[in-house]
Amino acid sequence: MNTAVSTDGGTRNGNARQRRMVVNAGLVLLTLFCVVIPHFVSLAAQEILVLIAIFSLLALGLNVVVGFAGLLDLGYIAFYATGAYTWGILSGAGPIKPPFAGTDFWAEWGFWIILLVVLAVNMCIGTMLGSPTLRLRGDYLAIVTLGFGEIVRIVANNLDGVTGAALGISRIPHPRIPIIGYDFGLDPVPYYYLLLLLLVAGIIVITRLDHSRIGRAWIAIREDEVAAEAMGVPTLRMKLLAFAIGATTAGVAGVVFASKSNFVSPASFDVFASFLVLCAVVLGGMGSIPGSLAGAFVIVGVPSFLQLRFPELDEYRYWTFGIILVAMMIFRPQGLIPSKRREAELALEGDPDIPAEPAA
Amino acid sequence: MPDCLTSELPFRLAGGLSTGAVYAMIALGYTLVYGVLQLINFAHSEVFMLGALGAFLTVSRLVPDGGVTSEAQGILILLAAAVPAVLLGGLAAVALERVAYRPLRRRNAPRLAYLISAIGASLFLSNSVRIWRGPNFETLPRTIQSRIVLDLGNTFFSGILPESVQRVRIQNRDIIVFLVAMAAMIAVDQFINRSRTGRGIRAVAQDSETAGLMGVNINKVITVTFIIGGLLAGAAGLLFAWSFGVTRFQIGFLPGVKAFTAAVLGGIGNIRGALLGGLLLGVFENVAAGCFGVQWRDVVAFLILVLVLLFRPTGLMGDREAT
Amino acid sequence: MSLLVLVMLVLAACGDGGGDADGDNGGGTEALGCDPSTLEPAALEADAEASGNGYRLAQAKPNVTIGVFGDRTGENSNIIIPSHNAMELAIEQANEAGDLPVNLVFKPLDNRNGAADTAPAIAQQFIGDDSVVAVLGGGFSGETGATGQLFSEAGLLFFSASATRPDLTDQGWDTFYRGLANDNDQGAAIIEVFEHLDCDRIAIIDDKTQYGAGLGNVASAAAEDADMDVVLDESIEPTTDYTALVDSVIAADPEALFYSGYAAQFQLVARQLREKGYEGIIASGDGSKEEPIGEKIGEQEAENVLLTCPCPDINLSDDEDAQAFVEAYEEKFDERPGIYAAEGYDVANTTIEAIRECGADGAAGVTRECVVNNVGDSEYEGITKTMSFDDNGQVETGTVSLFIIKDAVVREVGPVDAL
Amino acid sequence: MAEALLSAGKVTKVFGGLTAVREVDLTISPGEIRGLIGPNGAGKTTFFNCITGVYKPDGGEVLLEGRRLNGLKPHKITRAGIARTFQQIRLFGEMTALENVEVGLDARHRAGAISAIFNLPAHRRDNKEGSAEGLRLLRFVGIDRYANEPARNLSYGDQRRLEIARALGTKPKLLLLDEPAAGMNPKEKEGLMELIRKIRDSEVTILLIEHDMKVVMGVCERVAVLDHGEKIAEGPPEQLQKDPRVIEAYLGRGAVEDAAGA
Repeated sequence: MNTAVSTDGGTRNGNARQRRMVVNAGLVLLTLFCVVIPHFVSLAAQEILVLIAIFSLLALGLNVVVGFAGLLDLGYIAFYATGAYTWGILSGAGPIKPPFAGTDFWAEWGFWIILLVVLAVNMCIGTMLGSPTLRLRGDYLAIVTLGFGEIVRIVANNLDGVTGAALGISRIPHPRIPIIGYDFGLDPVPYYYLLLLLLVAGIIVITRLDHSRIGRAWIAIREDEVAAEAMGVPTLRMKLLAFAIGATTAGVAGVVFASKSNFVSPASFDVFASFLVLCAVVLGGMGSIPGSLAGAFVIVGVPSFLQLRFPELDEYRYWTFGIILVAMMIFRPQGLIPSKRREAELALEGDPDIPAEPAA
Repeated sequence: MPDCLTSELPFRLAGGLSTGAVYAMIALGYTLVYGVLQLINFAHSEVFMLGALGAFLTVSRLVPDGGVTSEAQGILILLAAAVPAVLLGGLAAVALERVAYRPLRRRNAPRLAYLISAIGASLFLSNSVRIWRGPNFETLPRTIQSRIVLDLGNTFFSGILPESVQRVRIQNRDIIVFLVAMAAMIAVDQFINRSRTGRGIRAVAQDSETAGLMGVNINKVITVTFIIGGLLAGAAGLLFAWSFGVTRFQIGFLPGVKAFTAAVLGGIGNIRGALLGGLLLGVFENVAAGCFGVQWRDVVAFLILVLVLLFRPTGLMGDREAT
Repeated sequence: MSLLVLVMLVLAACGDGGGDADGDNGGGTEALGCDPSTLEPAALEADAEASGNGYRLAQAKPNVTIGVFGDRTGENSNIIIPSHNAMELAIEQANEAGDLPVNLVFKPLDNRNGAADTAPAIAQQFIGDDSVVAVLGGGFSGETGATGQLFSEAGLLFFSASATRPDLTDQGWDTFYRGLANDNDQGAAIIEVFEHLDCDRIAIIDDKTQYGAGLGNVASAAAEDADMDVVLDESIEPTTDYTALVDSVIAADPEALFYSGYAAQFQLVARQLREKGYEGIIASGDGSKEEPIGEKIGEQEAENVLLTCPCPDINLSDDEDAQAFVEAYEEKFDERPGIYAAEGYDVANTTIEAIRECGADGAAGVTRECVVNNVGDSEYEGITKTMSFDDNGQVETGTVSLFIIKDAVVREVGPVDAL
Repeated sequence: MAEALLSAGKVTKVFGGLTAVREVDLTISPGEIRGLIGPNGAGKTTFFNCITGVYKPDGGEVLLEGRRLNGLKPHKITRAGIARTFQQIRLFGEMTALENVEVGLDARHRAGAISAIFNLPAHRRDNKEGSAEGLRLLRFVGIDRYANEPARNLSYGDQRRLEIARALGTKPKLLLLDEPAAGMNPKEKEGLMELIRKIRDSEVTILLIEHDMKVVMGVCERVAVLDHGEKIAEGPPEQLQKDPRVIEAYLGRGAVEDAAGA
């Protein structure tokens, strides 16, 4: 949008165009790579790809909350849980047997319907949790969301008649493609492609929001909430929107997770899972969409691949993440792949270290 | 009326006070640092954990192979263990401030950066201990036998007490933890209100910019604040490890979150409030566990936190707006 | 971003390479069933590779891998490691005996804390490695529940020596077997013990793990059937300070309390209960039977604490083979066999026996399919019991034993049915 | 006199036991440049905050063109037609200068999330109009060459100008400027005064808090004086310079006696 305004000489403009072409070519290559990669790796690596994809969705959503709007949500994983449980419960695998759950129709369409329903469900839950808490200032918000995250987990752990409590819900059905009747089963590859589609959709939605007045409002809130309010930004509503978008993204990831592992239990949703996603967002670059994806890859992918070769390194996983968080805040708060605005700033300062654009 | 509010109430109060005293001691550190920096030191819970670890390491070295021979020997060992526990706490707190916070302060980083840095530091510290000491609880050798010192159902005048009160049993550790928490609160309160450094802390807490202009060395004040918070957390860690006879890399997390809740409940930035908040939270939790079941204990604590922040953000004794 | 792509490529290639390298010689192994003539080169290759691992090899024997799947580093891993040790021992002994047509490779993979969400990727590592003909595990019930279907679809034996959640054998998995009694037996057994001791007012506390909650539910149901008065039936969230729980127990004042969960928390609960003057019976299940639980609770507080376990104490057995096992285990690992060690040993030996039968006509017969089938038909006489299974894969002769802590040492009382 | 644009009546704000603003009346006519002066701590910024909704007044009322603003959220007040700058610059540092102004302009935009997600015409129109109008405003305050520069990289004086442009983006009827000349050199101050007049000429009324008397004298037709939260005088600047109450407020009682004696 603001690229329409040229304030610099023609050379720089030409360079920008050239760079954009390189970036686009890189993106096409990367996408292509992501599409074909599962066919060249082992089964275990395919499972890891699915894990990375799920995490990328989570990071994408949390990036809206933390990166754009600057709201530290430490209970983010709760929305992942509500997504997973929505499908777990309504699929009929849990203690509650909804009347429609046994039908052929539900076996074919249920998953896809829930994938949409969870958007509404999580939007509601996000708004419900958000509207009282988002009035709070930053650090209070962090601890209150942490509390809410734990409450969701403990409630799931104790509502025997709804969530199956600690035993969780097992035998959650796999998705089926209606009409042609293709069953995803346990094979990781179809889940990977489904997640890839969801990721692309998420990226498009969030990029467009970022480039609208809503995105500007989020950044304004992150930068200076009082000033944003004074400039006519309805801060509470915008924060709620960010919260809700984060919640829905996590919810979608949760639905896929539940159907992939055909099992959910509260143990998957503790506070450290929230920290993990946060770490991905911070490492990649707060407010940067490619950054969150790269962060998810580094935080989940790298350790998992390493674990295939060096299982003993797992001991150091969270320890390393701790160092990463502190070091990033001190030395590189903009992350591995800084958001566009930051990048522009660095470029203007003549910083040669413009990171991670595909030069190849 | 349910039992938890009638016949069980007296002994649930007693139990809650003993739990709450530990919260109170940790909460003092949160409140102090918050007062000065307006920063929640998320890693404070790990300072507490390190205090417990320091106590464990000393006690397990000092207790002879056959166990302690007398109560006096046990007391001496505990007192000796207090030194490394408290020092480790203070040291860890200062290190935290230097490594995780000061560089951020220097470049005037946004609040979010502090929080993330704090979470990182917390993960680092607890997992360092995990890598070093392993994932399991480590058991402290016995020093002072924990025992019931006051059983209201079994004293000379028991007959005249109502039946519900007769069920109160007080252990020696309850009394010790409670007394130490009180003493710590009074000492800190006096220090802040009477000493020169304390005045500096108050000045920075009220308006750091003006305090800086008036010649207060802000960095020094902040360091001192962290040291005091760390000493208290270290002492709390010692008491905790001794009370429950164990330590582990993760013991800090839950008491840390609870203590923060206590600090908010009492009024963040308020020293007496931290004590009040800690004790109240302990009591609420314990009574609620009786009313709704033990598994809902933490939920009640978190709900209290949310409700306080929503309806009385200044806490019970605070004057500072939390929102 | 190019950097990222590069890293991803390299790593993916590593992951892939791992799969492929194993896949190559494994592919040979699988092809064996169809065409024995293809055996030679693959087997030689495998030999060369495996000799680097320090295993003593008979010449020109092909390698087959026995996967071992469970928590080796988590906070309750003490319950799993002894069985893994025993499995390693059994495999080593089998290789030394030299009468197998193949050389066995012990391949353990760690699933930290037995987490259900990390388990599938680890399971796929076994499934994708064609040299693996059997997987012993899972250690805990949660990870087992999350991966049983995967192993079943891959036709790969999944044989647990420690996962006791009852419904694991009801999932319709074709390749899942369990070499010990499950929690249905154990939950009923603890109530039997309470009945035997004339306890009427009881409390059941579970720790909200897959295992603890499952066992707790069984015990609650059994208590109801036995017309007992369950005065407290609650759960904990793991913590250190159990004041609230202790107060609730003292308020309810049960004659006996059953804690359904793992040792890490049980030690705290038991000690804090005693310290505050609770005088009733304290009991727990196999999850708490982790040495040295008596010392952890505290000598004084642990006195007369009861434990049940579908694992008779092998150290007390007068069976000759059992004594030989205890000796060999002590020699190799410098400690007495802990919980589930004997079960792990039997599970491993049942599998080895199945492999031996498959290989009767040469190494070519050692396929995943053959191993699963032979385990299913097993009549192997183990050191704990005869390993034969019902249609669901549950071992038929599992018994639950009762233990009591005296002077901080866990002592066996005897099988619960014999009380 | 035309009908009042802003009329504040008996505005009062109490913090704890301290009355920061006590029953202040202020009426501003359209097209005016009104000054608001007073010593440090006199309650000027608090009064600003009461008008803009940052604080809820404890008494009195604020009317904009007869519409009551009390109790409205700040963003609603902004949308009703009052914009402001801050005593200490509060730009969105990471955003470019143009984006800063666009945030202000967005107060007038209506396209919502759905429109943005599906890239509907309403959204495209808003964005297009936003950058064109934003650039025009930057040119208006004279910093259009830095449109793509992150706000934090701008010089101090330019940041002040950017804050004004951002506030103008909300299309205010009344613009509140909180010490805009603070920290400027004399030349920058000249430019600022020119800019303030230019803004007035574009039919935006201005209320100006300023310490620098030269600036106040230079642009304001009328000035109100606050001291200890109360309005102690109001009138043309030349008249106020001689008002003993004003001199006392600024310089203490001795100064008044000196002035009287001289």
